[in-house]
Amino acid sequence: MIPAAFEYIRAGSADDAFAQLQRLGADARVLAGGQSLIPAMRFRLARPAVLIDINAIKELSNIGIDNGRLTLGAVARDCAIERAPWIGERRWSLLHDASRVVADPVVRQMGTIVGSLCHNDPAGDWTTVALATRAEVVVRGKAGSRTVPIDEFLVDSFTTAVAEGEMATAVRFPVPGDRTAGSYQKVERKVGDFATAAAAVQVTLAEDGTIRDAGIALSAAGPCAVRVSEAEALLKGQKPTAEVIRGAAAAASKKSAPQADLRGSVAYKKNLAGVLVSRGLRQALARLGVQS
Amino acid sequence: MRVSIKVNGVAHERDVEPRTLLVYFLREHCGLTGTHVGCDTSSCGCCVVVLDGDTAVKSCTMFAAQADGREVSTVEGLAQGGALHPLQQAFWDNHGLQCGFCTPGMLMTSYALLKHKPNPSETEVREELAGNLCRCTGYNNIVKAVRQAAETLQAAPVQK
Amino acid sequence: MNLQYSGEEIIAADKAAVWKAITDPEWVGRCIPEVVDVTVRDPTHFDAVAKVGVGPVRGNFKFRFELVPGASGDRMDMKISGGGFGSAVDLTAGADVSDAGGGQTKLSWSGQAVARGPVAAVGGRVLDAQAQKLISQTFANVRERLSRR
Amino acid sequence: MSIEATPKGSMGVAMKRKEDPRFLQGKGNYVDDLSFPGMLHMAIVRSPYPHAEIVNIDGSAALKVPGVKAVITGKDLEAAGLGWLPTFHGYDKQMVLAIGKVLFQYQEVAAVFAESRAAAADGAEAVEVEYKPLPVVADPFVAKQDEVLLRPDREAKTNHIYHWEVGDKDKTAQALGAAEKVIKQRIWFPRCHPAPLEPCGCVAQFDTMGRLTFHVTSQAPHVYRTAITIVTGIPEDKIRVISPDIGGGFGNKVPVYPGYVCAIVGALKLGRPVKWIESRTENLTSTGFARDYHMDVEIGARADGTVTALRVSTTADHGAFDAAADPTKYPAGMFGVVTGSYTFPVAHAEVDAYFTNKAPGGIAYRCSFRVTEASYAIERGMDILADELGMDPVELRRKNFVRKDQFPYASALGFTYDSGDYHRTLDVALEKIGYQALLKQQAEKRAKGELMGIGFSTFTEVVGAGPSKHFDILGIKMFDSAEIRIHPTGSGIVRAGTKSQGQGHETTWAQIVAEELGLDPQNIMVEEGDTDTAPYGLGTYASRSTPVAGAAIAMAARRIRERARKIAAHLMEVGEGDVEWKDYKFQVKGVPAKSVTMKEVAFAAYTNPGQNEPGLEATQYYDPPNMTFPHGAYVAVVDVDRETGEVKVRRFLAVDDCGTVINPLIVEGQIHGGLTEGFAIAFMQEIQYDKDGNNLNTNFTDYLVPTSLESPKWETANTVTPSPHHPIGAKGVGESPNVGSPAAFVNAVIDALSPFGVRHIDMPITRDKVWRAIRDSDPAKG
Repeated sequence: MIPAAFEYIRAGSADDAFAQLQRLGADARVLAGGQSLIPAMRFRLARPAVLIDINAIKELSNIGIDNGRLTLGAVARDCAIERAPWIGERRWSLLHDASRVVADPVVRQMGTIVGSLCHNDPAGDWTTVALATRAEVVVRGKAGSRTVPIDEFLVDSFTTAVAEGEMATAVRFPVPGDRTAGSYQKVERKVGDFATAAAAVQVTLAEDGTIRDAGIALSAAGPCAVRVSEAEALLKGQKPTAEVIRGAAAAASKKSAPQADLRGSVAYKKNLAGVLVSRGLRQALARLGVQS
Repeated sequence: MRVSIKVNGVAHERDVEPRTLLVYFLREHCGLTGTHVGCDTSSCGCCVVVLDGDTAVKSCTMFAAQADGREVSTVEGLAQGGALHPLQQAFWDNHGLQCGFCTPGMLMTSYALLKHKPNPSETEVREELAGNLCRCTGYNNIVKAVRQAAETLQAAPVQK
Repeated sequence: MNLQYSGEEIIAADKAAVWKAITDPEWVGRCIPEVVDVTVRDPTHFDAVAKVGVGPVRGNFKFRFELVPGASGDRMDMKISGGGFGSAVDLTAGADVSDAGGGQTKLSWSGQAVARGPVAAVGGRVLDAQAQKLISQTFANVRERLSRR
Repeated sequence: MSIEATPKGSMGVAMKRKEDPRFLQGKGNYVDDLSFPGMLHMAIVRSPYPHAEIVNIDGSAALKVPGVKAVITGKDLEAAGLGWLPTFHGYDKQMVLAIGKVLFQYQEVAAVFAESRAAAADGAEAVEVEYKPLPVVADPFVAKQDEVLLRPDREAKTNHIYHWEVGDKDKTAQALGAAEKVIKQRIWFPRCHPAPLEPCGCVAQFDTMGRLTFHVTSQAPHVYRTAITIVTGIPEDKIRVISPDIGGGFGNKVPVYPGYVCAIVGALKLGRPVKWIESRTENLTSTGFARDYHMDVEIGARADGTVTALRVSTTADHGAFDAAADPTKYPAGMFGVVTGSYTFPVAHAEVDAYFTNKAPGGIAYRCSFRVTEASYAIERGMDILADELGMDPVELRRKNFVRKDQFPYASALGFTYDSGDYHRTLDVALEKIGYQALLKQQAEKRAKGELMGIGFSTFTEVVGAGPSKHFDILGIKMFDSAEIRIHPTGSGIVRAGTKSQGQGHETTWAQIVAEELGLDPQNIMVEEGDTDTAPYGLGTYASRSTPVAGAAIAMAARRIRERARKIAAHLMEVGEGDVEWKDYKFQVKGVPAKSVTMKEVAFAAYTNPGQNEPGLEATQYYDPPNMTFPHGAYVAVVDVDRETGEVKVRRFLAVDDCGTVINPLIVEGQIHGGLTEGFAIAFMQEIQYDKDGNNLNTNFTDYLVPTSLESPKWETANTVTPSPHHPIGAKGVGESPNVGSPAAFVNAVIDALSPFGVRHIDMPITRDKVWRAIRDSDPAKG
């Protein structure tokens, strides 16, 4: 299947890309990894008049940790996380888990984290991880760059805070403390499928072994990734007991509002939300040496 | 638009429509038909080629324009001086192919895999090949073949 | 796939004014969100080209509209068909027009979208968002433009 | 564990495949790899509506698209007398391009010809078609009501296509009535699709003499040539069909598709070569699907488990046209093998087929004409019976197996099973899988509330269609053929009417010839798929290559041996009667020292034949006296996650008996592949339609093919019971694993769920279905 014709522009720098976007407005689409956009174009669901290719922009492929933030540029690939030297540290276990189940291993060579956030598929993986880790997205607009908390960034299915003529240039994850671990639990029909349901979990323990902080989010549980604030509140300050975990799981199951589709019924997906949050919490805690 | 892509070490400069997918550039503009098209959704991996020496990509989900000025390796470039690449030899020895349609993609994904993980476990091979579909072999023999090739390459690395 | 929507609009204009407006194809055409062009074919039929932009689905799409005014003047039905890329999208929308008192008029509308072909298979969820936007925004714009007067 | 054979000469040798080097180097020659000067590309406009009247087709905008040369519609074809094409078993015909109305979603409506792939796609998008939707029938049980007539073009004003039955209806009813135990279960084998990785496609071109060369992804090139003549009237001598390398077929590349006819018409009309390569979506939505059989299975038995009767009543959904590629006299194919491996004294099977607004087909997906459906029905049925009798499913099977000494065995539904040793094959399976240990482990796990299941399938297949007194396609008897030429220096070429799609014929055919003639298989070239050079054959599907063409090849080789014997006698200056073929050479009886090799004889055949006819060639057409009946015993071990419904296949052992093994490497590869397809069918594959007739599984994101990660690691073993009537005793193996495995997977899952009293779940067994089965089960249990 062949896409509709379009004009191709290879941007040399972030400034260049942004200038082109400003000039072309709604007719243009930014091409990063293209792993969602190009198939959509082959089916002619997407037919942008102009593609602005940002893949060659070095400054946007950076991955770096500076003042308490892990920053990933707009063309940092999924596989780069999987291969990062620090990824083995338990504080990054949520990102590490997710980086191994996004799409398939070959698609991950091209696919980008920021691109997947901007696509904002209801069953996406990175959007869910970004919620649990309280990430923020750097968006470049007329008034310069601004930082948008992920909860505000994800507006609706396939809709984000990136307005026409704007572009997301990076995502920032707070560097967790060393008493932090996470887990990404995904049920998929096969490798390469979107989640039937998935749960991103990250917990930080206090000195006294109570949960200082928790991030809990669900995929395929609403118009876009869902934060289970009820579960987060429930966990905060508690000793990680089986009962607390059950409570968090129940909250997740209650919060989940999935669509029935070929991947499963509403009842099944709501059940999964609870099961996966509970498994995620247990694995995260196990990684912190706590058996629950 | 004009694009110049180095394929298996040879520069190919062509005028193409921006919408030309890399796989069709290789097949129809360079005459390298070893890279196949098996789906429209980036699912099957029949079209996998290696970009800049160590990155396996699905060439049906990339425009030729994106590869302008870069190096692409295809299945046609694996054998050197008439000698099969250890991966090709191992697929042959272990009956790792039947209809042959997925084989080029399988070989190129495996090629990139061994650049990153020279000695993968059976599970790692199964994980890393999960972006390539095969309808004929049931994968057992493909996994065997990749591990045999890994051993051969570690014993006597191929220059390239 | 088969999707259903419904809603209600209170318009600061009397029923006669509302009825006059929503039976005018040109006028209704201009209420379609992101409309680029309206071509009236006859008093009850018009084509509209609208800009669609949800997620990956972007571009100008052509829709054919048919207005089916109820004889009694308090029901308006609308048939909308669009398509392209070997797909078909059929939308139907209907509104009960009633006096809401105080010179205001109530539009209680409901609509459904049926999509067929690749667009449903591949873009189902995207389409849902788009169809909902098309129908609900159209009625919202009806209120907007009439209330502004 | 692997497939074992006793190598002897070239037979039973695990020879590496001769065809591999070209595939490994990207030098395979698939149809989309072909390019000819001036070649045009074709794209097809398809209907988004499952059932609609075509009000108008406007191609004017398409013709304005740069590069677009022509647009053709059903009206154009009808005017040229090419509106319809016959379906293979002759019960129906199919529209080439929609005429008047469309009958299924994605049906072919118009064809666009253009200078490039892209221009063709642009043109197809620009064709404007106005439809008037009609009421949709997406369910065969609704079609039965005949409230909406889908095919007014047919004489019979009904959606019912045919009724087919076999066996003794009354005796079966009596036996079921008298049985101490009767089980009844509705079992659905869902609609699935072979989905070979290479989609279908063709290139049609006419030379200046008006001769058509048609490259096409065909499993049966000769039948295509004849079919093209029937449809177009082009004389058969003016048609050359070439099947190049094929990227998997699995039955999908047996039927002739509308796109092929359009490409030929375009090439004729425009005087240029035309290429058509379908997309994955087109492949999944419009080309031959498989199964869609709703089977009501009843088994009668005595309290001790001895089976006394079997009745199966099936409702078949054939879609908009009856395009099932079954032999003429067998609209339900070999479904009569539904009595399986068991001694049913009486049985009755009937199939009623209906039209619906779904894609046409009913082809055999890696299966010998409906054998997969039959095998699944009986193997599920036996497990349900065992469960209701409280018997071990293994014991129930063993008790009712056809015994070794009963072969040849006449089944209640009319087949004569050639040979088998079911007890032995099962014993090998039980021993290798460690059944007793597994039962013990299962008991321990159940005590802990863990769900583990063990599932069996001890199937019998019927392949190698088939004897000409019974089997034909379009009237052509289902024989096959071989032609062998031995060159002066002792190398040779064999040509056959079959066409490999990955089965490895270039290797196995050479091995057969080499074995029969004492030559080196490396120097026996194999050529298939070109109707100008290969003898007429019915092609490769239904596991018929080895049973039919393989036999023809062996017999052709033996004819050559007989001619060679005369020359050998001349060379050794003895009477022909004194010459014997021993240790791969000709010897003077009793004088082993005095011998000549086939190489020497071959040279003499061209240089010094004496009084004998020069040269060394033979052609053989083989009409099999009977089908062959491969069998196997499969065991699946699964673990079920009760919270997510996830099923993990921990182990799977396949013990196959395909008779004589020609090449164990290839046989094992075939089994691995077939098991993986069976696994996919059991757990993930279905072509679903919603009630409005929309196809919901139109590409690989929703029609799922398992990856290396989901696919189990297969264990294989085999027993060897040669076929008594096949010249080399081979039975065919390609389809056994796909025919036998689905029941083993499902039986294992149901066994795992037995604590919850779950009796049956229809495939594909998704996590959601498993989870709901547990949720909805009797709370007292589990």
